[in-house]
Amino acid sequence: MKKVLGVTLGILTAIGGFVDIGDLVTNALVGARFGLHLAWVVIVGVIGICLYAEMCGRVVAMSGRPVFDLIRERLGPRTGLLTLVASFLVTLLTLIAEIGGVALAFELASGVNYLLWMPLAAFAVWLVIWRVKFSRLEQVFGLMGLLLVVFAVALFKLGPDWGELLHQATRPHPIGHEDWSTYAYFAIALFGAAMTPYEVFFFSSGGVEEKWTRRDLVTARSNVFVGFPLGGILSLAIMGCTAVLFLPAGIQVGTLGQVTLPVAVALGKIGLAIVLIGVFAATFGAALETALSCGYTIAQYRGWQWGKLVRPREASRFHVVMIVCIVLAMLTLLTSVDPVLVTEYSVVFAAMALPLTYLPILIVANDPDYVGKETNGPLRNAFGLVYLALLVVASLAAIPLMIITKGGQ
Amino acid sequence: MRRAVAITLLTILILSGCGSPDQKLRSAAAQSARSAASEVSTTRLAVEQLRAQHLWTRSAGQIVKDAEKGVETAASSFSAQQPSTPTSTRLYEQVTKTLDDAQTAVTAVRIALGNDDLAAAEQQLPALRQSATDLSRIGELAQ
Amino acid sequence: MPRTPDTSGRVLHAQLHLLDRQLIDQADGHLAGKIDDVELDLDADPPVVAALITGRERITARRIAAIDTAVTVVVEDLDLDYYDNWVENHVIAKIPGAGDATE
Amino acid sequence: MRLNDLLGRRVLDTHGDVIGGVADVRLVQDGPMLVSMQRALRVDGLIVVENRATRLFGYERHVGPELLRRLVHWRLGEVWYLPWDDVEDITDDAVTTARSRTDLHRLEDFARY
Repeated sequence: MKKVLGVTLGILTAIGGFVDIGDLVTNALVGARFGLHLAWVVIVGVIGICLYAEMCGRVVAMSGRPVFDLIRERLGPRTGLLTLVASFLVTLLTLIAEIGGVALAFELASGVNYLLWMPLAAFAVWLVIWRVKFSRLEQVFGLMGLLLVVFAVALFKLGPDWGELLHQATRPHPIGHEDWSTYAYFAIALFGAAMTPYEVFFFSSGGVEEKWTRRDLVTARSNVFVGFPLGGILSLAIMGCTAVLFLPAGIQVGTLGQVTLPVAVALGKIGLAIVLIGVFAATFGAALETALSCGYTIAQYRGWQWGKLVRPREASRFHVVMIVCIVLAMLTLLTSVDPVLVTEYSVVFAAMALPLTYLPILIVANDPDYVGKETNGPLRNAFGLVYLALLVVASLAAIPLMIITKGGQ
Repeated sequence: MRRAVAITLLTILILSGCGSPDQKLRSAAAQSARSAASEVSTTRLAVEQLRAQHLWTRSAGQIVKDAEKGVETAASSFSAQQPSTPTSTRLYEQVTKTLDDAQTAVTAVRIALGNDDLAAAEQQLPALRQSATDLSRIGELAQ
Repeated sequence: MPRTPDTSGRVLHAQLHLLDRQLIDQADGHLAGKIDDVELDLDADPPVVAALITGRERITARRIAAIDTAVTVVVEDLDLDYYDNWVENHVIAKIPGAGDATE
Repeated sequence: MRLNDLLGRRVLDTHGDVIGGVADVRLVQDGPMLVSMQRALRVDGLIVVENRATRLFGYERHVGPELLRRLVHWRLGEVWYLPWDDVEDITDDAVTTARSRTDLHRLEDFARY
């Protein structure tokens, strides 16, 4: 019984933890501009993250080694350093966006400028990392993030023409004033938002923090194979809401207020309250995850003591990295750069850093030294290779498309 | 001789790839109009939802504040254009006026919401709808 | 068919199994850096691995306790935590709650 | 000698021709007894690859997605195993062997572990 509870809790946490500012903004933006004509990318992205997160979970459960250990071991110090710099910068950019997101949620609820909320949000992120136990932090914000289910409720309440939505979803091509270059650009953005590298850093390091062993494989797999797809459905619901409400009205999404507006339209003030709490939980939880991931990647590359399972003073360099990152995020936001814009770019840069992150995972998930008999079967490897090819294509196409479309305009 | 010069000029113009100045302006107008239309419709939606008591005044105020900034950006990016033919000058003036109207309406709503004056905000609804229609029409001028 | 190499002992590859692996302190299980290089004594008979290098420290081969997905070593008097201790004493220890377990 | 200096070093055969570069060092744990009651890691030989890339990703052991392994091997060219007894000399820029290129053993021909 206790076990079932644990598994359920893990799944719920995974659903809530899946959606972050990147998913919120990108899905809403794409829904408003392309309807559901890009929905397939979310599905492709979710399958990809399931595939690779499962490999990470297996490697952690069988060997106790988190992802960045593998990256340095298999790619060596030089290529490893390149991967570190790329994925660290993307994660830092995401942290900036998440802290900005928390502040924007407060701005919407209070009408007080987000720049005033931001230092408070940053401090709260640090305090929680400093003082709160890992499992608690994961559960509280994961469960609160579940409130974003309100997007799915709102979609039903808006009473869309389901046939029309299905029609859009099954026709993968640009519409209206969009052309193939913006279509491809936002496909990469959605892909990057779903497969963003910090998810595997956090997932695998979290496995070490919670001392996973072979027995926890079931938990790890159920989190991945049930939790993530349900999180993906949440993403699609967000896209559906803006597709129904904004696409016909010619409204483009550029602010967090617009992201939450469909819920208010469908469910009124209560809906708005729920969605704002959900957005706060999702972005705050993701801010914790990205701040921790900044520390995890550097500490694991250098071999420093890391993790929240020891007292802060025993992992001093790990904590210093996180403090520096949070301060950097705060300073960046103080230049009054638009957090939503930072989000839009962060997901595209994420797509660029993906191949080097995922290659070592695929290699090690086949290595009996790490996973014993639990190596990848031929089917997993075939999928793994297809996704690796997709990641390489997305990574190479990201910058040229960013230039051609002027950042998706 | 003259003909050769004309042909050369035309070739350069075509090769340079930016099309005629008229076309360039039309495309800039369409783009600015589309993003302004988006902000105007957002404002309209916010006011309607406020009237239906689906939004808090604070949140609606924030949404409209952001929309106002968006319209300003669209208007100022278009006003930086350089019309060089009589046709473009006419278009330029017309689009600038439509963008100005949009800006006025959105600003009026922002001020009304700032004063907690829902009635004044609702009065702008017809203007917002009209403005969105006009902008959408300009938005169809080019890709 | 060529002669099969002598495989009476466990076979490892220096680059694959040692280089860039995580070091673990046997005493408390703490992470203690990466193996940045391996020192080979090729003049000995037979030639052997003489030491593991991490940062500026040299860990002689007799301190190696186990080689797995990470390498466990007997640290004792080696100062592998020099920088971590410096940061701890100058920064982290000054923040309230640094020595407490999380709740 | 440091491993990082040895990896990537040119390997010359008995005629002085370059046959490749050092990619890894095979160790066998059957050396002299150490204080910690463990045997020392004895250097058993060198893994030499034709195209001098230093990263094998562990693929000499026949693991990994088949396609990826083939791709890596295709880049590496031939992979040979040079037992320590056949290593004649190690200088600052090259490893020399008494064998000639034609009678080198391919790593694949040795028993896997």
